Amino acid sequence: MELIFVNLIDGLVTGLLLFMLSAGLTLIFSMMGVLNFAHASFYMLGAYFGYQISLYTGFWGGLVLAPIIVGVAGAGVERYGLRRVHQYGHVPELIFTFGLALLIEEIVQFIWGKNQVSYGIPEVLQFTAFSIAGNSIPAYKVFMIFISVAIFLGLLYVLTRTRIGMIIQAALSYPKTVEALGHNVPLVFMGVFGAGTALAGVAGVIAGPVLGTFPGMAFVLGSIIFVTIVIGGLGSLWGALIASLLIGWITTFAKSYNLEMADLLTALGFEKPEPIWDSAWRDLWTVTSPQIADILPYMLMVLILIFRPRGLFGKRDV
Amino acid sequence: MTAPALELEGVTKSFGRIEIIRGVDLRIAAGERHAIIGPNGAGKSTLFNLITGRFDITSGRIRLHGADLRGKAPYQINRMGLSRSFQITNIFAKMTVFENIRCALLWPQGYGYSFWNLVHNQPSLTEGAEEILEQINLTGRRDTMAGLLSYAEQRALEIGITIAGGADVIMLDEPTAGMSHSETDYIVDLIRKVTEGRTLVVVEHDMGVVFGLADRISVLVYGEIIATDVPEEVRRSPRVQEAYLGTALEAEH
Amino acid sequence: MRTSLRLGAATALTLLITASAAYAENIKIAYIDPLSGPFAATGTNGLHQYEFAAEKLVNEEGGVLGGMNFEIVAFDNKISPKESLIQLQVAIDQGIRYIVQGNSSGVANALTDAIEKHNRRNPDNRVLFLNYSAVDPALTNDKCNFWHFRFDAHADIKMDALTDVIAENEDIKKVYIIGQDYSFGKAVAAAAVSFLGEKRPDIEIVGNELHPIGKVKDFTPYARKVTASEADAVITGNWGADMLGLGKSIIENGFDGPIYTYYAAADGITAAFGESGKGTLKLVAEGGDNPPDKEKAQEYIRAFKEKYPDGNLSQSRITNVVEMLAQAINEAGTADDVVAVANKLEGMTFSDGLWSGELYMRPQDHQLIQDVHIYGHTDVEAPFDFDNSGYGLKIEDTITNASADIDTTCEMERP
Amino acid sequence: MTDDITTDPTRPSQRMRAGSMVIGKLPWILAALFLIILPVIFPSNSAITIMNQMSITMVFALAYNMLLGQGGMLSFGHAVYMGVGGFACVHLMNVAGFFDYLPLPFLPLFGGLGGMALAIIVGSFSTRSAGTIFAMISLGIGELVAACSVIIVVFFGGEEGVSADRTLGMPFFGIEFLYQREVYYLIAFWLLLSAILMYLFSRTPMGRMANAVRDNPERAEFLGYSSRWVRFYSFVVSGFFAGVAGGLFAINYEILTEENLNLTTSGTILLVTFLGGVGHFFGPIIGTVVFTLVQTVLSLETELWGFYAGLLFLATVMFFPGGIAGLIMMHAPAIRLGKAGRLIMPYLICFVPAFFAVLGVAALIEMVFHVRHASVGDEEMSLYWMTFDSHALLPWVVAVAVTAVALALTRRAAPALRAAWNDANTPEGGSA
Repeated sequence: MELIFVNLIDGLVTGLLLFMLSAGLTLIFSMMGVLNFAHASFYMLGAYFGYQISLYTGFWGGLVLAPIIVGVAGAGVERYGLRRVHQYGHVPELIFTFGLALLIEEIVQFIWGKNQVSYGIPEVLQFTAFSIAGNSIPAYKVFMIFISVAIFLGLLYVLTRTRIGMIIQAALSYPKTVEALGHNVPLVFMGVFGAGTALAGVAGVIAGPVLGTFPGMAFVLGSIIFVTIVIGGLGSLWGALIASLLIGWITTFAKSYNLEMADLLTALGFEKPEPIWDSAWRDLWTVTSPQIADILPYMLMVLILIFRPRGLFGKRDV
Repeated sequence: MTAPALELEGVTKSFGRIEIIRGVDLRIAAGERHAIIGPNGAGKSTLFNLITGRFDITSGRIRLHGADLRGKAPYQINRMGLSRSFQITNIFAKMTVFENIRCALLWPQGYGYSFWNLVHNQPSLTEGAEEILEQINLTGRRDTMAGLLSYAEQRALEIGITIAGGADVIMLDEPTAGMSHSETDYIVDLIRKVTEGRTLVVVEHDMGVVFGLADRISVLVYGEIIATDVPEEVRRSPRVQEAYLGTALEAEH
Repeated sequence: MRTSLRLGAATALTLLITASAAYAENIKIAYIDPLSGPFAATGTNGLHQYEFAAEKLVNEEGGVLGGMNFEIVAFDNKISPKESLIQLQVAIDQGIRYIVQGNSSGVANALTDAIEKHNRRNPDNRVLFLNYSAVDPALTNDKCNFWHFRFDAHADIKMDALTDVIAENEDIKKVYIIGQDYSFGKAVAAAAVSFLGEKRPDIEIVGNELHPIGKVKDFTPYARKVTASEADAVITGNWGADMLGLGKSIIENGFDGPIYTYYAAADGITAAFGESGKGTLKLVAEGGDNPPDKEKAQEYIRAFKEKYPDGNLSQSRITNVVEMLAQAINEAGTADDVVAVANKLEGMTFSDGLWSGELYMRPQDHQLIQDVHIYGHTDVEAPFDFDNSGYGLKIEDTITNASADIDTTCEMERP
Repeated sequence: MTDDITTDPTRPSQRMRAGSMVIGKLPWILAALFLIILPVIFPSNSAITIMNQMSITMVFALAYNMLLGQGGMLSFGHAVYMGVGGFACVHLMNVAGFFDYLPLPFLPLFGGLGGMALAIIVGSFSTRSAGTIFAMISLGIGELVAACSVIIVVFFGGEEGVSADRTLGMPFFGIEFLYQREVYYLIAFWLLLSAILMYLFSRTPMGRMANAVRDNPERAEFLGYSSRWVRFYSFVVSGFFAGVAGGLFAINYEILTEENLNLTTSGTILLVTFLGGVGHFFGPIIGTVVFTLVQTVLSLETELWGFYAGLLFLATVMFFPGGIAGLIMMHAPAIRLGKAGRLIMPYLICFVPAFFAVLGVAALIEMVFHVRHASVGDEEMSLYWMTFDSHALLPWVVAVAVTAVALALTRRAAPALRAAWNDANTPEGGSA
């Protein structure tokens, strides 16, 4: 029972981290139609900048400065790269971000080398916040939860209470009409891209110390954030939040509880072939939920796309 | 011919709680040139899209040569002998004019999804397409990319694609929208020429266009047909004048 | 090795004509391992160790066969089996007769298979495969062949040694096994279960599970399960980021028993664990102590760290490969006839290498029999630490000539 | 008029007529001759190995472009069809009773059938719509199959894959396919056959409608074609040829692994195809040649090959979205006007310094990298067959100077080139 609570917290941390990435991506994707493959690369840049700055100012300086730098870099990419490619259509845009992701990984290796850098948790947060049945919850995780929630509330405020937020919301629902209203759409795009990448940067700064800061960190996260926004539904910040949490919890629980395919198959009335290691179906029979935990989101996405292409909360088709 | 070419019976269509088409009955005989007119927002295009299977009807019945169209996808309706054009030019912009027409000939000539015939080895396709090009006066632009044609030429091509398949019911959605007077006259002549001997349904906003073209006219206002008659009678009908011409004149001035 | 030419006074013209003639008499060894991509760090570090070993242990000692030098030629396989096979072909075409590779058993399987076929089909330019690190037991069992030699102890041998140590530790009653979901992870788990069942039937295996390889972002849920199972020890074959992630999560979650590992050292892992791994992380491997017993080994490490301050001398088997190959070539009297070299290599006993202990290349399966140690992660003074972190490995237990009598299913066909 | 092989023939006119079919065959005959003499020009085994790799990738890239270029479907998981076809083939090669009687050259056919079977299953639900839904389903399926490859060991062989021996098949006219060269001709034959078939496919009613559906699915519906089925059939045919590529891979490497299925391979083929140019039939072929050389040859020269490859892609997508093929075809109007010759000199004047500028920039990058990452004391580096001290001042001065001068020369020549370009594309005696 206590374990369930612990898992809920763990899943929440994972989910909120995903949310910080998917929130920016869903804004970018639904407004500009750009499947930004490099989004996770900006997350990586956030972690590396955070690390570099933390060498001089400590962790907190990195937390403030790194996302700003990442956001500016993102806006620059939009202004001098994407905008140029935009005229050719969506596929070239996508290839552009694809190539950008490759390039950013190479640049990171060029500057910081190929090994994991020792980017650590700040001293003040190196204690156990509380324990549940022998499972310690580090203070840093609590801190991550607070940061993520604060960012979510901030986003919510900007989107629903400010003028720029209104424009963005209008652009989410009716991408083509905003220009007609006389707004400077290129500027809005650049701003949204910069803000979205800055969010990814924040995620990188706070995730880097716990999940490791290494050149492959973007690839590990890579496509899962697309899955999140597709499941959540385009243009829906709430959808992104719910989908992130859902994925966080599904993967956490699938890892925590050893559900075995054999049990399921037996329950369905199949007979276990004996001896199992000679059977052509042995791999199916021996599958357990931790083995497939991290591919469950992909299954979910395919099913959702087949049966409900607009996603859980989307207002329009993907 | 016993069954009418196209028959609508109590057709309604709602989007959410709003009823756009509120019970339309219409019979169009084979070989008739029929025009549907009405003010903006009357539901002309919606009705058009219902007939061609782009939208599903909420209730009622649509029959093509006596066969029910309910639940049929656009391509199935097309195969049953109904062809349509679009209000916004809808051609294959990255293909040549010739290829546009040839694509329209593939299914009617029975090529289906075949991957064992080479299109350029089929004289009937080439000749058929060239014949259509001749009819729509685009022979000179044969190898131009369709996207590079002038607007009037694109509209002509659109009509060419629509009639190419040899469908016996042709539906044209505002074929002269956005054209100058001389261009309009040109297109109307073209339509008259190429739909010889077929059933024609035209949706038009511009009344002048249809008076010279249609055998009968239906007036659609707020999702209902308020009159169906020969052009002169429609023009004279006080109800039509009140409901349509008034608003139309207002809208134009 | 390289012809050096200081630019200072040289004219632009002479720049263009730098000689490669010096390479002519070299014995080339193809190093096929990842030099780009996610495993580039390990691969690059390995390359440095080979280059350094060839230079220091062979070339500076006068070379082999009366003056021929070893030259390591690097081929980037991007850890892809396909690329490895292409690079193998390129290497063979350059007249290279010795292939070394170590990272990934998948690549090793592809290479040994391809080399076996190549040697059968092209008797005129056969090559030898010196596997220094791929530990899938199949390579010297079902899939063994005459051209493949393995210098690392394979997964079962290491597990045999590991379970010997566990068996003697009466405090351990419950063991949790976790690994990556692929052949090596499964082999480790299977070997652990079978050896523990044999040596300590009373030990309860409270968890035995696999997780997707390279895909897990957060290991916390697994760590929770380890804690919940009240295990006294954890066994894992994880490597790379998966090792680091798993280990950190388990330790952070309050686990303080031993975590027995295969690859929890160097390449940034030692530094990242730092203080937290002390007393908990154990590692099973071959090689020397830190600092090593022999003075020349200490010298060797110092020289290496001087040349590669950011590098780690993490794979002592690399010097074994270089030294044993040199001796076999000298004994065979030729470097071109690889069958003769292979015949000298199999059955060779070698004891005057850098590290302590005797090495024996078992002829039945071409598996090197050597001492296997259980190391603990602890403070180690520079330069014998890893990642310049002040932490490193010290020997806690040693199994001499580990598994010298372990069974093999190898049926080797000799030319 | 040259018979350029394009997927959207913008000026076919007379070519359709009987007599011109001879011209249509000429490129293929030349290609066949070229493939035949290639091993004579490059006889070394490693060259043949690289050519084999190229040929296999070409078949795959052409199959992929059937989807992307002709059908307008963007797939992130196309490697699985090639992989499954290849796995089907290695398993067949391991079935002794069957393979003993199967001449090896027929094997790719079975690979094709394997790829096609999977494409039929996946296509049945993924081709309902194009665009993002299709792309995301392909990503999900790709990820699932790749993950299955390590879980379902029976079929995919886990991490070490499944290997086989091609020489165990029935000898084909006495050829046992022991040597790379024999395999080369087998692969070259299949490359040519597949390319011809795929080209002809684009000329069939199905192929034409695939283009039509790509441009305007709705219009296609009103021409009697279900865009879903058109997409489905394109998808299945593409799956077939991807499977053929997988079969060739199985023959050449005699092993298939998880790598043949994963997202990296799928992403690579997307880049290859795009680099070559999706708008033209021969685009993927050029893309394959360039990319394979970058990956296999450049990676021997520098660790930073991935960096250069990334830059190349970004440059392509930003400045030449038509890919290399698009770049080549840009010259068609000038050639038709007979004025292409006027471009040669301006090109030389502009691109020779540009070439040196690129080399110079690359040299600076390599030097920075060397200074930053080489081991202490290892101060000498080799670049462009020169060896020098990367910590000395002179090489830096030389590199910076060469780069700067080359860049300046390029800039100076650019306006002349632009003028020449405009001139070459303007018909004589009047403005366009």
